[in-house]
Amino acid sequence: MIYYVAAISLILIGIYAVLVKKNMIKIVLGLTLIDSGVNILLVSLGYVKDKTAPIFSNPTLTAGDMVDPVPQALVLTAIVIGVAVTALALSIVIRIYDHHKTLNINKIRELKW
Amino acid sequence: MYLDPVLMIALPLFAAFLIPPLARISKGLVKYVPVLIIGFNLYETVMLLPHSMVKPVIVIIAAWAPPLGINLTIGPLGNVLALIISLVGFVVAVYNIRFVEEEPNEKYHMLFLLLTAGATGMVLTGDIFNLFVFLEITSISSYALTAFLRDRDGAEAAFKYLLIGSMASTFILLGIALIYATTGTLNMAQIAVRLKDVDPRIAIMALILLITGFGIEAEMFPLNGWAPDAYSQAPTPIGAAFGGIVVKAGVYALARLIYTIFSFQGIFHFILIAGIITLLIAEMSAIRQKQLKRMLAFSSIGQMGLVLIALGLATTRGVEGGLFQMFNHAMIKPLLFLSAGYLVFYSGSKNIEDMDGMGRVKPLLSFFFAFGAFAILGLPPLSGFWSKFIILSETISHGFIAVATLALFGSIIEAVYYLRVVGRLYFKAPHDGAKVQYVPKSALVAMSILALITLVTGLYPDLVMTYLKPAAAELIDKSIYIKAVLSAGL
Amino acid sequence: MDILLIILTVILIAGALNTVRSKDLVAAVISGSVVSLIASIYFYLLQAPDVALTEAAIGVGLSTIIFMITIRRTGRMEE
Amino acid sequence: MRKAIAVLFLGFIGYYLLSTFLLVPFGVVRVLEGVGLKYLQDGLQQTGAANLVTSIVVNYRGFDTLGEVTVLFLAATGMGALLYSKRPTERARQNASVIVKTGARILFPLIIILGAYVFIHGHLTPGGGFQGGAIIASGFLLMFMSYRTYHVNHVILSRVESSAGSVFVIIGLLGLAYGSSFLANILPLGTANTLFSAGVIPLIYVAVGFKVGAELTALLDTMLQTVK
Repeated sequence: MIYYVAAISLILIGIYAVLVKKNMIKIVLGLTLIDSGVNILLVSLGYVKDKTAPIFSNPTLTAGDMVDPVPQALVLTAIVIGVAVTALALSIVIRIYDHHKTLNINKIRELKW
Repeated sequence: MYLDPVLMIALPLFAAFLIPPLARISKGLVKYVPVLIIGFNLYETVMLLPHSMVKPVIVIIAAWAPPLGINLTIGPLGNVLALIISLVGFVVAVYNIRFVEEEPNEKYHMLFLLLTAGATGMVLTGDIFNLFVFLEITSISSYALTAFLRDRDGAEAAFKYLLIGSMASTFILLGIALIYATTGTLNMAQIAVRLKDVDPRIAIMALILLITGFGIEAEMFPLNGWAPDAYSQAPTPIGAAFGGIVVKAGVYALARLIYTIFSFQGIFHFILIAGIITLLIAEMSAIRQKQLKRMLAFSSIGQMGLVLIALGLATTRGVEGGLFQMFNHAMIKPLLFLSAGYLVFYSGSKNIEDMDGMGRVKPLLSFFFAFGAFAILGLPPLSGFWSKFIILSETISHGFIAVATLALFGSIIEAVYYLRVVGRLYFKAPHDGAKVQYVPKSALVAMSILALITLVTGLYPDLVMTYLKPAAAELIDKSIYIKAVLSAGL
Repeated sequence: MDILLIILTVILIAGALNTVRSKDLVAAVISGSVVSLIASIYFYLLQAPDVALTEAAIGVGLSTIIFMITIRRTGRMEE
Repeated sequence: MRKAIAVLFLGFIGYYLLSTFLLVPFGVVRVLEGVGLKYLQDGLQQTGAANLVTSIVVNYRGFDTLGEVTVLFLAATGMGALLYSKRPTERARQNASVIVKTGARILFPLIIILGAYVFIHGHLTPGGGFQGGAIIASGFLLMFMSYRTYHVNHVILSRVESSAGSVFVIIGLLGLAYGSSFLANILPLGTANTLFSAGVIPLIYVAVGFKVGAELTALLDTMLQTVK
């Protein structure tokens, strides 16, 4: 339960950063916060109380003792996609900085919405 | 005879991985790779058509039957859209041969190939998370391509697009999380079956999240803030690819969502209203634009509004009209973009005012532009007429007179601004500075293919309609799709 | 166990808020990596060691470095 | 004003999001017929991998992983295109101190071996291609940071990247040629919990490991090239 609250707070804080902040690096940081929030939410949806990780590390474990592995597999994908987007976003930020010598979106006309 | 359809995705990825070593051997060869690979995809989609029209072709991947593994589900709808995407991709790839001189151009071709592969994957896959992964491939390559020229405006447009796109993927992922948590599956057919037993509050929330996410790619109001900038600042062929490829994949996802997976009654009215608002706002903005490519971008959003109206009607004939409109738009908008690209290049300015008299300086280019403009306006013998006619008559016959009137009003605005440009091209004296250079043959070939298809579909609309009918039927009657997927598991 | 979880959550949210608030971008990025670190501990507690390892390697390590390089290239203080 | 609207808007989203997710009970088995349980019950017999997350990532949902590797490849390519400059900037950074340099030189092979261990044992223990690749990239990062003149050979890096990616697709195509479908597991499964088990899964994960390692290293290198 507390995981839901934590994850949704992270998502909201991230969206806040994207909507309100003026600094482009801050905005990208907001995106990574959103990503972490979504990932926590997904993994916590697969969790089952008192069960172990889905790895048959010793022979006594049976299928009934394990948490749902699917959300974990999805999150693995989501994390990698997240870092790819972050890296691309930052290189675009570097490009914009080269042209304008500022990271403040208020000083960059086209970016206002 | 067709090969395994999974090759339509595996081969582009394989080719993209091999482009860097190929570029070291010979830089000149790289630009032919997308033509070859997307040409193969085109061949595959054409060869698949007769099979998928009868019964959806299910392709199992990794030897696990549908609910367990990922599968490709190639029904009439997916096949027609994959055909559209490959066709536009092929034409743009031909156009690219002589267009891109910017370094590092092998990366450009690689990104373009992956953009097409991603969009193809989106329309073919039968698994919702896989759809998300392909959406990311499509959109990440779009971000990079938007900024490819490394100029100021391109980078800014790309940043804006990336922000909106990342929000979209967040919403989609949250929606998928809710769906998986309540149905325990990611296969779209199985989700459609199981959603009936899910708490409606959760299902509606998941629907809202997913529509928001995919609506961004489909340029639905008010989520289309990225489009005008991205279209106009990206290299010309990429603007064409956005209109012909990326948006089509987004609309497909939206249609699959509202028809096959959720199919709540209330949602269709919502889509109808969103469509009409999108149409009106886009057309009103388009008429105010000073730059040619920005105008085309807003016009593209307006056309998507029309498609959304058609999808919101939720009748067989309406959906057929909407799909036909998508087909026409996918052929005509790239034609307009590609010719506008060279018009902008030769007049040396992005502004409409500077296009004066290009009809005399570059008659062939201007002809292509004017032809595209007339076709998209829906002048009777050309293809745009039929799709608009079907959508509007269907809207009226279902009692949405107000919607039809507003859509007609939008079309009139559209006519005004297109004819304004065409008028300038032909009836004004050319400026002095216009450079007279020759247009590369590859670009002319690309534009002629599109113009020819537009002409032929205008004269014989039934050629396309025979394939669109089963596609519309697949959307209206979702049991066809579901049965085909789930019986593959037995 | 519950107390540990609550402490972690408080740090997580404080870190996230600091990421948004701080004028110093380096401090913001460090807070962001603290958030990732705690997310990684969460994953471990949620019986997802694979995800925890990925988040630790990619979220805490790699993306922090990429941010730092960008900050070094551009400017440290938020205007 | 802008902040107030944003907070109001977020409160609205947050309320609906949280109240919806609270309808989904936490920590219990919710769906009895879900694919998750099927994987748990049959995964070990069907794929031979003790780590079920690996068997899902590489085998059941292997197509996703191919897409995921492509996403990373795209990001590296896109960054290369965006940050491209005709002549690389000279790095004027200071060399690190002798202690750091020596430490880095000792640690570097250990980190690489750790990374390789993680992705080779991906089907047995937590970890796999992505984690191993990231560890390897961090090893290279250590060297970039410690030695001013240290640079990786781009041709080799890009060759590793291309061939690892191709190997993934080729394994998939072999599945199509000799098995029933793309990415089908055509090798014998072996006994679970031994290194040579689970058919093609470890092979694919090793390819993924090489590819991710090379891509992340290239990504870091491109980034570092922009810094003076």
